[in-house]
Amino acid sequence: MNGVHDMGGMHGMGPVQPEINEPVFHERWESRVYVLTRAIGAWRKWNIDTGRYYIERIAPAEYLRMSYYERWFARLVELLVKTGMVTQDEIRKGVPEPGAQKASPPLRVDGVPAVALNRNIESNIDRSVRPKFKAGQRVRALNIQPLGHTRVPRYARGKTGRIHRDNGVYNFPDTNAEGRGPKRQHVYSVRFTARELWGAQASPRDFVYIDLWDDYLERA
Amino acid sequence: MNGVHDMGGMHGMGPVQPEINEPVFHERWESRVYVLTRAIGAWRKWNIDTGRYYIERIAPAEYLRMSYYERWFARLVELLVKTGMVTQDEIRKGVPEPGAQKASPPLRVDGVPAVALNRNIESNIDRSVRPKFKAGQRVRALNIQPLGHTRVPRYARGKTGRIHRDNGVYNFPDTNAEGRGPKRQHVYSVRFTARELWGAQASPRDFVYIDLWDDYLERA
Amino acid sequence: MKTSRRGFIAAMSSPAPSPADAAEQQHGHQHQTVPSDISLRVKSLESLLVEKGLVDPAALDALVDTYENKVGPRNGSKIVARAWVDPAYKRRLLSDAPRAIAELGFPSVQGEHMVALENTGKVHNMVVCTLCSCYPWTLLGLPPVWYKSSAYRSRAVIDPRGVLKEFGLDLPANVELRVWDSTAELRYLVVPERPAGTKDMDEEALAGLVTRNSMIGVEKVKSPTQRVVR
Amino acid sequence: MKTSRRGFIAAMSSPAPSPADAAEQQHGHQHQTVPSDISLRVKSLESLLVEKGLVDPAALDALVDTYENKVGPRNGSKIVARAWVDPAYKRRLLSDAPRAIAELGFPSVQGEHMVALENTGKVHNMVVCTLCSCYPWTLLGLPPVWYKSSAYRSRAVIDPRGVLKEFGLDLPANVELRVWDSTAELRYLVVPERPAGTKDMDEEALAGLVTRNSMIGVEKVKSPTQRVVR
Repeated sequence: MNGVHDMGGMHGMGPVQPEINEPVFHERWESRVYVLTRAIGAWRKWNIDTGRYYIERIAPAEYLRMSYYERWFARLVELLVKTGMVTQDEIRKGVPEPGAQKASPPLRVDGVPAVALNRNIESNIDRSVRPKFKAGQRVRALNIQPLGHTRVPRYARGKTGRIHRDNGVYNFPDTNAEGRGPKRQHVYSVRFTARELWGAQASPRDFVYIDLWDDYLERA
Repeated sequence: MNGVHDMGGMHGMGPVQPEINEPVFHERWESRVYVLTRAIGAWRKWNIDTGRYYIERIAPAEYLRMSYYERWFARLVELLVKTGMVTQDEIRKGVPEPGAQKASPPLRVDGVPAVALNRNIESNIDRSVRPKFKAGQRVRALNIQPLGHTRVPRYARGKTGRIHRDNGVYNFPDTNAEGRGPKRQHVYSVRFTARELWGAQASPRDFVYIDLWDDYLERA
Repeated sequence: MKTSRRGFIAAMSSPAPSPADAAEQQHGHQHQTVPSDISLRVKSLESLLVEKGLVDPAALDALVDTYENKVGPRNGSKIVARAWVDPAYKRRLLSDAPRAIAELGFPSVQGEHMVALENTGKVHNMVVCTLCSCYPWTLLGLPPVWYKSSAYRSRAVIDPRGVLKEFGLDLPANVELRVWDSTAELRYLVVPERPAGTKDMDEEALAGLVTRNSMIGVEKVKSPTQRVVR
Repeated sequence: MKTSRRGFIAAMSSPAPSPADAAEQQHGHQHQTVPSDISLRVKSLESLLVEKGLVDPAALDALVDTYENKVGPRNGSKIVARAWVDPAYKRRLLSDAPRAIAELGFPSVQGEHMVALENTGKVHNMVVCTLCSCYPWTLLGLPPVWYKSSAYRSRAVIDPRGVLKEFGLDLPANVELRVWDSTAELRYLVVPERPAGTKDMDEEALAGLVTRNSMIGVEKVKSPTQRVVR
């Protein structure tokens, strides 16, 4: 979707403000939102693409107003209800509905070390999936406007670059986010000149590398 | 500027919600903000392009949060202070600084009829300014990323269309908004196919006409 | 009213109460229980500007009166009705709107920079301002909230047929759709199709049929029978 | 803290108090005088999820401990330091990062889908995720707020040299600048240049010089003398 999350190239967002001695979490609730999301993730009720999609679906005014972990909280509540893991009524009351069966969490404390540092992504090696392109070829990012989740940023659409590297095989976010299958395909690092992306005012020595899936590209 | 105000083509803003029997103003303060802006306009301390620019400069999160006339109010305050018509202290206290000279408003009640329905735009006929393009020519909207005010929407940049009509001569917003001169030039209605703008999924019978200045265009 | 102007906050698809909703509700309640902060701030600014002699209070009231009572879509309706009954006038309107508009006795300045667009069975025009809220207000009055909304501004250019459907207009696929993005000082007035069943109506009665939305191009003018049926 | 995360609300250029500022202040005050609404909501959700048996409270605490104390930029620093002292290792790291990272005893999963990018006097790499917040957290810990901010995400691709300047790095015009937008599952680790004046330092001491920001590519690693001077 052409959402406000797709903000590469926007102006007006102010200066970057690094913080000295930044803590990992600024407030306790932030850490709880983060680890609740990770712990619930162990139920595998949704995948990473769905997770990203539900951040993007936050209405633009709210998305920009919210802090990072406020977005995570909004997503968690939304997906818990959507997947039927909790009901709206339970969220409202903060307690399980009368007679609700108590589940057994798939992630226990002894499982944490294995899970906490593991991104849980399948191998990107799959000889059965053929690449459409190879390093050195000129490609154009398609001018498409998917209504759902997608990982081809607007600033790259219709722009021409060169395949820098074949990164191997990954799930296709556009279908995977909506449960329409992983549609595994090659992802390439594509090198674009800043001038192609932003016009003649850009530095001729600036380049942007974007990881793009086979389905986002055509020969140019 | 590539601001959030430049929202043509964005998704996620929800359904259009027409209101039955909508009043001209929903609350009294909205009407006051509108007419204060018009009445202060009679001082000619800023032009229409500057006025638009100062709406666009509202930070994106605030821009989306605010209602239409809240933006107008933010702009009015900003420009009153910026032009020195009032001080920040006066805004804060709501009264003129001690010893401030009382001005005489350029717009009096008897002047309202002439002003209220008049857009006050100079004639668009100026034989001394030659057009760069003529009807029927194929043109490309430049891929430019002006940091300041501009009226070439992002969704048109780099896209090719056809000159539909020469609309005559107008001030150039990019310079005029920042007091760098009106740089008067021809403005054309340019016809783009929806497919050029949005890709193959668009209807072949949809077209978008955009009014674009000479400086935004090149031959294609 | 709040609802329609907050359309863009209509968050996720699921009706789950999200923190966003909660924040909205909280915000809304505030505005109901205490005097609106913005209202007080505007009052304070107005009195400051009056005291400083920067604005004339009587002029402010006259301006409000003008926009609330003296301009409005009926000006545009008269032009459309004239075009419907007088083919020569319509030709003049479509080829040189400023002059044709001035003919009807509107101050000529009103018609300047105006372009009239004719809707037919083959071509449909609709108007948007994606960058702000440009609108032919000298002929139609101040724009409605939906016209200025993020929803309309974002979607009218990328999903115009979807937007029209929400206005109840299901445009046949073979009709050419022209969306006019008002990026400059040109202002666009759509001349909608004259509906069936209006042969016997006079110009004034016809003007009464013409809606504001039809002159923006987001709906058709309904025939009088349709109106009765509804 | 609020300030840095609200960078995007830094509204107009003039310091005039705008309604936006006022609204912000009001919002801020609320959160200071009453317990944070979001904090209560999170607590309530956590207790619900625990009661429903969906999460194990001990696992939650162990997760917090892991992210607060067990991952962090020092993992990345060790890899960089090894690359600095061992040219053969650096070659392996640049050509096959997952394997080279696994060599150092990190669980191999950590290194999967990782790409190492070498900064030199001729080529500078920096990393961003314009669409969300993708970051090599298995090696660098959770990303800092600035990395996740609208400011960085919007500007890193269109004004990378301007962003670097704000981090104190004025990149010479003749240096090639490569910005990596992490749109997929690849994660990028920048191997910064080894600074001057470090000939006599051992691997552990070198690792101590390597900053998180230098491994994102927004600053250089300072030489120990520079650090003293500051």
